Amino acid sequence: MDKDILIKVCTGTGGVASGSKEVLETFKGTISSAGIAASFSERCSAQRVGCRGFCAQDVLVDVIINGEKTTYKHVKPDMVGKIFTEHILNGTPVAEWIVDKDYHTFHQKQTKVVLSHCGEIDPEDIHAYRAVDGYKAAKMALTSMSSQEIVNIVKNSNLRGRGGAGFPTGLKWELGLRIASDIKYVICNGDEGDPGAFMDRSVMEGDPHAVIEGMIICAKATESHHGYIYVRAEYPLAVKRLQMAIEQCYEAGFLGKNTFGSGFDFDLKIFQGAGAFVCGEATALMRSIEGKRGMPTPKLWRSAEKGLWDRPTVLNNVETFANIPRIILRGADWFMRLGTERSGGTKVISLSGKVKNTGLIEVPLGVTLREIVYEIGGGIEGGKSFKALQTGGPSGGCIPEELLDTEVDYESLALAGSIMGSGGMVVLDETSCMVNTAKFFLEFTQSESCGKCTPCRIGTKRMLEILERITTGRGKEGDLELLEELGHYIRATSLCGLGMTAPNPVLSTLRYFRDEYEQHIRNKKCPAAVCRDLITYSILEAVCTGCGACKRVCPADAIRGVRKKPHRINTELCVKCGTCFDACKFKAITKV
Amino acid sequence: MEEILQKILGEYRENEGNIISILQDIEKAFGFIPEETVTWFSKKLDIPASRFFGTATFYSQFHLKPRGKNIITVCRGTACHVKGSEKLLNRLFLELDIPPDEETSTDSKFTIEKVNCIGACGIAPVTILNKEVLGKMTLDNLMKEVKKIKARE
Amino acid sequence: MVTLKIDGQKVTVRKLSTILDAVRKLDIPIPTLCHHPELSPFGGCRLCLVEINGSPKPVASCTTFARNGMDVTTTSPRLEKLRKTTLELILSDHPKDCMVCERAGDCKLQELAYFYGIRENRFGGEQRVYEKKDNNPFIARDMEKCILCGQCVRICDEIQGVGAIDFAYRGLRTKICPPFENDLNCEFCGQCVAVCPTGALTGKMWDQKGRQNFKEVDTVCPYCGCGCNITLHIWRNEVRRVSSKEETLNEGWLCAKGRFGYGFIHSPDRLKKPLIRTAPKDISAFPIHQTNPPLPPFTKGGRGGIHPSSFSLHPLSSFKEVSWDEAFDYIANRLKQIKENYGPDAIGGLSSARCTSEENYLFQKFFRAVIGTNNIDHCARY
Amino acid sequence: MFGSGAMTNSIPEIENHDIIFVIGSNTTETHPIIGLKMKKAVRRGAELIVADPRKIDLVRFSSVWLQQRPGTDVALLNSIMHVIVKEDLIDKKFIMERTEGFASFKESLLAYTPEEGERITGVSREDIIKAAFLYGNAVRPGIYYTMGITQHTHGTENVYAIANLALMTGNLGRESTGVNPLRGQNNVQGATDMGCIPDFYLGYQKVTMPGIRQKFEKAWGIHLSDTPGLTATEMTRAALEGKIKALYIMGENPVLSDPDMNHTIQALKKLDFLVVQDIFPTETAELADVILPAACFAEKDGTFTNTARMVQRVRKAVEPPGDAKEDSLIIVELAKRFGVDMTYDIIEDVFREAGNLWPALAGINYRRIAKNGLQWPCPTHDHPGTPYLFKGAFPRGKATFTAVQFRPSDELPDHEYPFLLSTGRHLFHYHTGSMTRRVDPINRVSPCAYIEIHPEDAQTLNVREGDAVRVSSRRGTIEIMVLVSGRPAKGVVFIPFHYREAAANVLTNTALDPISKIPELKACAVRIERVETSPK
Repeated sequence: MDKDILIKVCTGTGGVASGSKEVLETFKGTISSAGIAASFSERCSAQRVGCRGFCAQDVLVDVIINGEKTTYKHVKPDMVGKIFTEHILNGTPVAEWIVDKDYHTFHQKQTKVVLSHCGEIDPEDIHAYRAVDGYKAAKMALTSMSSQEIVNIVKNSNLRGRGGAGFPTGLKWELGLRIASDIKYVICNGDEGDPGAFMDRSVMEGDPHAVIEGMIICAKATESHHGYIYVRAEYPLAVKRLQMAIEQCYEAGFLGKNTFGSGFDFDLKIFQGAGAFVCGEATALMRSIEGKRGMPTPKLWRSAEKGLWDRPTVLNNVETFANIPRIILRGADWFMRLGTERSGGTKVISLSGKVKNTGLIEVPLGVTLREIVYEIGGGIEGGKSFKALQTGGPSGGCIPEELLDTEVDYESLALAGSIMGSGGMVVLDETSCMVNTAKFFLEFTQSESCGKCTPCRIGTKRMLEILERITTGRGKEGDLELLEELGHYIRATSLCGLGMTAPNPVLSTLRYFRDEYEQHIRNKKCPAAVCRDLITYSILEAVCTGCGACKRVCPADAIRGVRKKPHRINTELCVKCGTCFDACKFKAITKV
Repeated sequence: MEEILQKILGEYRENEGNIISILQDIEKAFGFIPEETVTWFSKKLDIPASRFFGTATFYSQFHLKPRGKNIITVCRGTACHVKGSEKLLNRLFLELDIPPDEETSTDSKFTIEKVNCIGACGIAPVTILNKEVLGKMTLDNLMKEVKKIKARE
Repeated sequence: MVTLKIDGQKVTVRKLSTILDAVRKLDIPIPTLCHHPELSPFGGCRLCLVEINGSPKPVASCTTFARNGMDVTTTSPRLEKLRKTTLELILSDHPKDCMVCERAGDCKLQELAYFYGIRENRFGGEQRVYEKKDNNPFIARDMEKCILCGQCVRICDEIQGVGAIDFAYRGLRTKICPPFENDLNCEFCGQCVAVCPTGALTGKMWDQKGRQNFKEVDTVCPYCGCGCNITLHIWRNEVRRVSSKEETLNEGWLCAKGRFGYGFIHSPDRLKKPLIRTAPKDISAFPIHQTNPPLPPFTKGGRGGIHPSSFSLHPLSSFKEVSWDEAFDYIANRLKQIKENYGPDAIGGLSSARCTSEENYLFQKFFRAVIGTNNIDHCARY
Repeated sequence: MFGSGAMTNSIPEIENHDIIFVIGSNTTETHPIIGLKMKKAVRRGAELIVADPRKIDLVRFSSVWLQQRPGTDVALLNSIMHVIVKEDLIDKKFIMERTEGFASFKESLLAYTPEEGERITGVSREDIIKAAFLYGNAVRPGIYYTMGITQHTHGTENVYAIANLALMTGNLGRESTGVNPLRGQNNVQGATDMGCIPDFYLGYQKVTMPGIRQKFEKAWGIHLSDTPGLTATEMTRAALEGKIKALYIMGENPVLSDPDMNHTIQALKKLDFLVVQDIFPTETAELADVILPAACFAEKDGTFTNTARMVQRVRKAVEPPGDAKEDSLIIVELAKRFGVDMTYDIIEDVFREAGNLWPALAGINYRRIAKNGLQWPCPTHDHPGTPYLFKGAFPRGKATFTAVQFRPSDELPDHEYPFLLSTGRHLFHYHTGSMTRRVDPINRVSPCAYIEIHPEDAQTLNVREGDAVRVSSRRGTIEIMVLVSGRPAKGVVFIPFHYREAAANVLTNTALDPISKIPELKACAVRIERVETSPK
């Protein structure tokens, strides 16, 4: 047989959780097992690749024969044998397991820059990265460019910080370059704490070398010789892959003394976070690296002046750094043209929630939210109707249907009452209660508040208590006004970004879904039937077959009825757990 | 114990570590942060014990009490929340007989933890059973897994 | 130097001064709860917010550098509203027991609540409940009253260099405590008590010893040679508390002895009458441990010095109380006799480094001029 | 030497030093607030050199810690100075203009190479050199010392060595630059200033100096003795020898504070007549023939002079208990019985009288020090006081270098008494404890005596923390609880002397410095044995 065969198995966190390690091992085992010619196995290899984004259909496997790619979804180890014999040996793909249209539309609308290597190359192998022009940019920057030249390119590219606030990266670097100090630091913020966001994780797991290369270039641009990558503790795989990548770089002479033979020294270390959302805030992150409580410190100085250990520090997030090598290689113009007038490039977004195609996507800045939800995301799951798009995590807000044509960029999203944030987007449908959603986010920020300043420590707690009141039917007139007042107060007075943005989910839902709040307060009803205390379960006598399934599962013994006759729920006893609702096969149970 | 601590101290000195890395090593070695270890390091390093305590209680990774043999982590990220992770959590607390306001079962066999999004939103809701990440978890499957562990015990 | 405008007044301050420094220089009152001029900036209470012309959000004046040409407003309806909300929030998690609080009348939070007229609170809700009491002998720590201004933490770390306490936990559960919430075990300088703006930290010694009608007397600490200035709080001929003012030599800082060591003044052991020996010295001589003694069980602290029970408990056993006249006559006669028999240089005087300079002057004058000897010394050498 | 025994700088100046050299002073415990200012200086960028046989708290804040063997300070300082000369860090202009005797003094340092210093003191040569560079290059350095320097048989030499160090680098007579002995008691400075020393009238006016006695005779209207008196330690000895027959002790407790307690008690017992005037029935009072109840600091008006020469007001706040009287009234009353009238209207009159006899106080009155104190010299009513001494000149014209050679302590560890004992104070108690040990909460945190022993020594002795040991010297024995601590060096132990029930001064040596007559309380040899009965 005269074929070049390559099998790529996704091994991101999502893939691994779906069993990709076993799938990969099975492929490897099959290839090397007896009965297959040695010459064949030389040209047939199975390799791990990073996350390609479409985690909903994991384990995804590419089978590439002579450059022709076929992708399988939901692959399990026991499917490997069939794929191997039918497709690889006999050349007939297993049609029923091949990905469908969704997979392709999911990818069509995307422009992959940062994610271009994810799902394509082996993240644990520096050679794989070098084979796709890896470390070319760093070598160029170190051996043939001045710091100012690099800064200029980054400035011209219009790249803005992908961590959330969107500060122009070039300006930050220029400031870092200009401040003289014998010790300076470059920090990569990999403390991706927003629930519902996993862009940085995917990049760190899928293309760790790109991040390191971006940092090396930044080190040169700002003349720093020490770097840290701060990775949150919840990302063990990212830590492992970065660690491997750093070791490979030291071996290759890309890190350490005299990098790339240029005479420039740069040391890079990983610092593992210990589980605190607020450490995503720059000053808190630096306190954390210093070994302290991650409490934000007042910004008397800019980080570029006095950051880590009071030394000048340039801090960018993972995605920002991953963009850098591409900008250096392909030029500022190319990058700038990708985006909008005010912000260049693409944005990686993690799309999740009640949407068909969940996963990681990358779009040029300027696409509309509608395109993301309906084209890339493939619309709402289960034929339900769209209610809101939550962007920016706990610091962001909810955008309603009528604003779906908003373009994705820093300013437009802010105008819509939300933020770009790090790029998490969660789709909410008719079954999501907006008050509950706001409460969820506030619960999160409240529990993650560092406790230092009054508005965040006590203010968010009081807001949360009001929301709890509302969702349990104890809301009263004036609550909404009080919520709004507190929200604006906290926004105006908090010490750090976490506190200032904490009220956003509440304020934005109040802005677009005020009626839903009012229903909770005035009618004691939750329109989405989510808030437990406000719903009543009852059995439709006409539909009930009297099968008794609900009665058996009820933990409170609240359902009575004779077999084959309609059952009844005793609302006094009902604890509103919803178990019967899920158990009924005839949709005879309603919740209102 | 002294030996383990000495080893951690050696690594700390070698890698210019800090309080957090020491605590991470202690947590790894003991499963929680025993008070004696903090006192020991505080004396050795001339760092007030209050710093260790303040730091240990700030980060969710550190625990002041010994934890159960099996650790079940439920992701409480947005996507998982939307896909019903709260139900999983409530059921676990009920099933494993964990006292209110605690996270470890009375027989010290199970500890339930919440985590703020492990970034596997594509396969929500996610749980981690003794370090193994399991996606698209349902109540039934979770109970099956718990039963498996219980049987092993 | 930096020149800026505050509430329309021009002020010039040194470079790297904060807006608050400039505001204080103009003596404009701005409420603060977490700021202390000797400590690193904190920015936690958010009461010192000011508006800067051209900046959309108010900023905390304690953590913003003054810059040339800034136009700062320290008070406006919006700012006052924000401050009032902050106070309401703090008070919503603060016990309302001012009636019995040690610091009532001397509490910064109470004073601000008074100025802002906070009668009732729009915010109810959960309050911290801390039951555990701290059994250290000096400092009462009522953490429910703590507003987490962090001054005690910073003073302990930055001024005292001890770090006995730190912030622990986070969010609403944030609490300032010793490691593992044990009892406080430190140098007990009480600096934290001095800076605490509320009733969270107080001296156990002056607990329920009165809040009003104190006479305050400024004097100097009687212990070491630093000469710290202290203020005695007197209530009916009794020293009930010691404090120190900020504008003193010692900047208000004291040590455990200076701040808490005044109990001896009213000790029942104090000598109250002149005493003249009645028994021969040998009888009252206390047991001094010689070498190779029989060994009684080892008790508290040690042996071989002076047995603790020997004298202070029975001071009168070998002495009788006499009147001053009797004592003076007796001393004068005996000294005169010895002077006559052996000459003035057979008499010596040991003066005291604990007494005032005036008394020392009189004492040496007494020896030199009255007794007629230069045999006068004091403990400068120990 | 260059002047009188007082701090040359003021307390607020401490925070502006760039180098602080602390030798023989556990500042944070014995002078907590001065310690605080040192820490503040460090926070503001100053570097701290600590020379102390124990790892005292200040070591945490130091750039270099010189752990010299007790009693080897001269060798340490000389070798530091050796390096300073060698590296040419001396201030030639200052030496030429304001000092004399440098050439011969320089010769005397030749032998003290860092290697020799290391051999004698146990401090590594690198650290000696480091300290020399730090101090030698400093712009505003301050030296601080206490009894760790002076309570040795060679205490005077120690002080000379410190003076030499400051002189050769020209580090005197400027703001935040100088030599600062820290005085241990609230008014030890005042008592000394006021002439409560056998060879000086107030203001350091020598008893034997022609004209001085006549001045005082005129002022006091009485004939005065022209022989210098005995120091306290000499008086004890003289009492034992029967030469002193009567002692009048005002507010002191020599039984606990003086070396060799047995010796002190014997001496006091031998007296024909002992008057003790105090606020408490002290251990010394127990041996008295008459005990007079005095008033404490809160019960009288007057002034204290702190260690930085600052005269500050003491105010009466409460009435003394019972029949207790202010010490001044007692003295005046007693003088009356001798037919001498020392009465005054208000206590300030006494201060004024002192001011008339000593110009340095002439400019101070109670009104001027109502709020803040003034530092002498303050000769006129418009003089602002003198924060730092020796600006431009020394009182004796030129300061003299005094070459000193290392001389071991009087009693060194040997086979029989293998440990070196040092004594001192700790933070919570004060001196003989007559006050602090009557403050209940203080007693609760610091209830009992202890001996600090290095962990390795503890292992050799087979004792653990809390065990009882018997500590003996050639003079006596005490039993005391063990505190295993990394603070002392191996072979060195420390006992605080506050505790009457295990009085450190049972053990200490009465050997005196021949010039200052200060006893060697900081070094004596002891033996330690485990006591089998365990403490409860």
